[in-house]
Amino acid sequence: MDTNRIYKKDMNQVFSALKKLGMAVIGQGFDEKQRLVFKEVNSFQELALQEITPLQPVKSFLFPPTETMFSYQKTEKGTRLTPEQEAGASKKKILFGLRPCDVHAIEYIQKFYNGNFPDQPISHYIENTIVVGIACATPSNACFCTTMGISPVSSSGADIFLTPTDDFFLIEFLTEKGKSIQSAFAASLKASEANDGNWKQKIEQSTINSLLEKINVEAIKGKVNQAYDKPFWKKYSDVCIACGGCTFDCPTCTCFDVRDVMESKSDGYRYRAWDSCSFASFTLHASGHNPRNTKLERLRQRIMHKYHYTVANMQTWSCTGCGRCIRVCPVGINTRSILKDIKEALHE
Amino acid sequence: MINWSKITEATRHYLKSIFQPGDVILSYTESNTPGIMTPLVIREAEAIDKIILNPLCTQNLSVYLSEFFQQDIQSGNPATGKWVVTVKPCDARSVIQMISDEQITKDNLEMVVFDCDGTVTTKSLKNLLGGEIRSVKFEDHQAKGETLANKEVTADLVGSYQAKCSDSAICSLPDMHDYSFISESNRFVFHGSEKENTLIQDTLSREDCFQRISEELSKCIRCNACRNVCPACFCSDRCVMDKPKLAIPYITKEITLDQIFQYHLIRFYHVAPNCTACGECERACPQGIPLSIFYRYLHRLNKQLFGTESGSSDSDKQKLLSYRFGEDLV
Amino acid sequence: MSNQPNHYLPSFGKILETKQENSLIKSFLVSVPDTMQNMQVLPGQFFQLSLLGYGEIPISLSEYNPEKKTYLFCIANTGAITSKIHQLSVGEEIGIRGPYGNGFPIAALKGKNIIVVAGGIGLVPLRSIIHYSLTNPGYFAHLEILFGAKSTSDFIYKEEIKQWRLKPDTTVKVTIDKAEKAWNGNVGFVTSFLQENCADHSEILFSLDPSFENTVILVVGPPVMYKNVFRALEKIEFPDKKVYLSLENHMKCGIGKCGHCNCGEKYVCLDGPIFSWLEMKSLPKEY
Amino acid sequence: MASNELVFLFLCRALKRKRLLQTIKQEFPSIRVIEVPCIGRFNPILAFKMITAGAKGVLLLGCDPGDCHYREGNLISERRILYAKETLTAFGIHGSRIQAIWYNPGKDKQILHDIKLFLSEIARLPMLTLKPTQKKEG
Repeated sequence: MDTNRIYKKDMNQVFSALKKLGMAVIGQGFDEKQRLVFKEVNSFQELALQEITPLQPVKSFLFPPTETMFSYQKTEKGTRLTPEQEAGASKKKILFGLRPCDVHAIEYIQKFYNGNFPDQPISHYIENTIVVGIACATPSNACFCTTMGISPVSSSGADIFLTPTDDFFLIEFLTEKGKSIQSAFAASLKASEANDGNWKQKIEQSTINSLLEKINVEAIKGKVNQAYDKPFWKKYSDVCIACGGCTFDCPTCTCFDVRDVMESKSDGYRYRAWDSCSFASFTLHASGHNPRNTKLERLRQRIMHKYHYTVANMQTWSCTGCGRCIRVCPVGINTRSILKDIKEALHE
Repeated sequence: MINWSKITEATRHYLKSIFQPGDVILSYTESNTPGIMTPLVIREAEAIDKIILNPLCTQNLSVYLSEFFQQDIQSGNPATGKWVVTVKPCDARSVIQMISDEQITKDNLEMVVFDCDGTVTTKSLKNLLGGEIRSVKFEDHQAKGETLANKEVTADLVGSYQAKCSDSAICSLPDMHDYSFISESNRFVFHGSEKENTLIQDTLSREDCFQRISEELSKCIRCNACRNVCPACFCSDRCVMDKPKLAIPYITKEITLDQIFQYHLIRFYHVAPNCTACGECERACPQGIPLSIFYRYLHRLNKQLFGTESGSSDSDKQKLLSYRFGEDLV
Repeated sequence: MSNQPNHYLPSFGKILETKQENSLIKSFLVSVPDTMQNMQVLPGQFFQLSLLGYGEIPISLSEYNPEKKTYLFCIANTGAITSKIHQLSVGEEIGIRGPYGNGFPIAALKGKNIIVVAGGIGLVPLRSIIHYSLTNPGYFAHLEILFGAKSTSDFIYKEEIKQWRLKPDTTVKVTIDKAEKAWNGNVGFVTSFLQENCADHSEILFSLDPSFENTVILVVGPPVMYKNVFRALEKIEFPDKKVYLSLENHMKCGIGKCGHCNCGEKYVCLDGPIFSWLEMKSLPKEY
Repeated sequence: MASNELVFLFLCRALKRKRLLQTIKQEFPSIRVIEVPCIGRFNPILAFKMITAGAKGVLLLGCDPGDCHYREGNLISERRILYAKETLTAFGIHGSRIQAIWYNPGKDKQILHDIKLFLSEIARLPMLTLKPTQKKEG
């Protein structure tokens, strides 16, 4: 695999070349209120790659919080459906500077929505998106990617991968999709030097050292459901307030709700919006019966789904260890300690 | 100035002295993530030693009370012991407001108020220390911490306390007779410095204000965190916004600006008479929306209308739900 | 736009006939939409019916007539959407997409004795299997229909039940929960047929095939009924892999994406709605 | 009629003023009338829904305070309207978009005048653009 250098001072050239190709560059930066978000950027200076990842999940660019599925008009001749998608879907996008955890999340979302019945609107978003990954040098104290088996410098899933150093990036074009925009970079690419290969390892080592903990979960992979009836869940469900913060900010949470809106007697539309398994209304039957009536069951469902059900169905954790759930929880529930409790319960 | 380890010690000591089997204590302990506290539900006397109190105890524990009381009634076998809740003076107002809203009863509730000279959110502590937190300790008004990059930092907390800590109306002991107060000096002193409260509803023109609020609210993802941490939102699973069965609902689930406005309008209107300006909604918001623009308006409004802040006395009556003939309108 | 089909778009069928089965349940005969003409439908599968402006609901198919190109749906008036569907009249359109779900394992049922245990509206999805036996005579060795309703006014398919009784190799037993004046049939829960001490107990279980070797039981009813049926079957030690039942979780998309129907490792809309008792035992009790 | 010009009028059923109702409908085509059993049944969140969806304003026409069929329905409602107005104000929306008029027997003319006044007052207010508009084009 060819590795090149690209200097940070040349990045603005690349950005304007990408603009010329009609691509929007989305990366993490500060908004006008000084909040760290993913947003469309015009210059390299607007990016804030040295910060930790924003709380906002990257899935919102592939699976928008609300999307109209179709609108309808009832006429005398019959009903006419117009499938609709936000204009953003067909816009070519580059997600620039995603950490390995978020790259894996996109890979997971893609895999999940393909399944037996591919989700056409979402694959449309994914088709038009190029993912530029970056080796993670600044983890947060909530991060646990190595626990989930993801290295902070893993490039799998990315179309283009960057390794940051002081004044340049090492750049690799990994997929056909990534190579399709190589022309925008071409003018600024410089040959790499002999010992450039060490950078990745160096970053990996320093990032792993600053992670607070690594839990060995390989031993419990596929067996998490044995902890289903253990008493430790109560410890967390007592404290949980059943808001949807963790699910809405999770990059791999995929649930949505489908609803209709009637605008007039003949017109209306159907939309889908993010939904969360921590809400009581999520499973409520029309009869009033609720299969997961208590907070405990709903909290357990979320954890079980992430660490067991997807392992059973797709042979992969649906957690990338990005730590957003830990950072967002208003009552300080820590997913890592739940994992540790599961492990302990299985060892008993 | 408060010595937090002494307060922690005194609280543990007091709780041990009143604890009976069957009691349930709500308090704080450290979570597994440095810089984040988590509520602790204690059912055995040994667990009392896990209690830790420090300026990071931002959560308002009263939010659990209404839920526990509801479960208690629904389960059919009420708790044998009493409920004990440890609160800061500002959160005590929420407990009192719940009592006057008849969400909880005074009979088997013991409120333990601990002295506090200001709380700091995890976010502003991170900013203070200039990085991700590896460990942190509190002494006097200072935080001594180590960042993830192994840098040791000492920072002054005073300027970074939550906004409510500089309002003596919120941060004072409530008007209720039977509660315990834990302090080094047995006397509560307001430690903050009164800040000028300017509301954007006053300083900006109506249109600019609307513009500004639209900008802020457009970030909302409707995760319901502000609703669920709110002690004044005690409808839990019966919230009007969760009524999926209505053919034409009051609010749809769309995350578009009109529905976001509707969400916050409903929430504002419903908590209006009960809001004690504890500021939990702002702290819990994952999107960093400054919800104080609303609750500070409410706080002033209630004072203007009724002469007292909500939650200052447990003899207040529900304002929006009850009306007796001949009563003054406001 | 990509060439994949968009599975979320419904097609439209016309309502050809309606019939009020009882105070709660109404059946709708719907024409098969053009785009769905050649689709295979298994008994036990369901469709997503949508009433635009109100929403979408999963409804199991009662009968599919490939010659006349009609679907028959029986819908109970329980929620906001179903009550609106009940107000539809002949000639109006209804959105349909499907069929979804696994359906009954029809190949495994060939030549077996089939016991159909239905509680109330649970007879609706089971009607598809009864209909299958009518259109494929001799496919099952023997068919026994055990039907329980709350009261006589909760009966559905009165006419059809009369016809079923006349068919060869078919037994029908009906019961109501509480005694009524004009009723001289069985009284008690439908589970009592599965108990040997019941006077009118199941013929297949207790006389035709007492070793249960060639017998399969299909159960559909409310969650409470499942519990009682399992208890009765446990008593007579009926093998759990020969019992099939249908789960009804809250569903939105029908194609395993929205996550509402997730129960354990299974998505009820993809892996179900028909599960064997054996599979059910491994699922968490979240249905 | 575009939805952003609509005004909703909640009318107490106990008033039983058929002629007045007819006159209102004739004279003010932008007004949509919703009859409620009592003005105490008026739920402000319905008014919020109307306003966020683009309605110009919400008007209530109820019995004179103290004259309520259900004793204190309109009084409860008055306190709610007060909070509802303040809610709108806190969001930068003019509180005057919600107003109540209390019916005085024999003063139909006064009421029509009050309605006119309300309409001219809210006519000056800017349009709220909250509802996404791109949907229609598609």
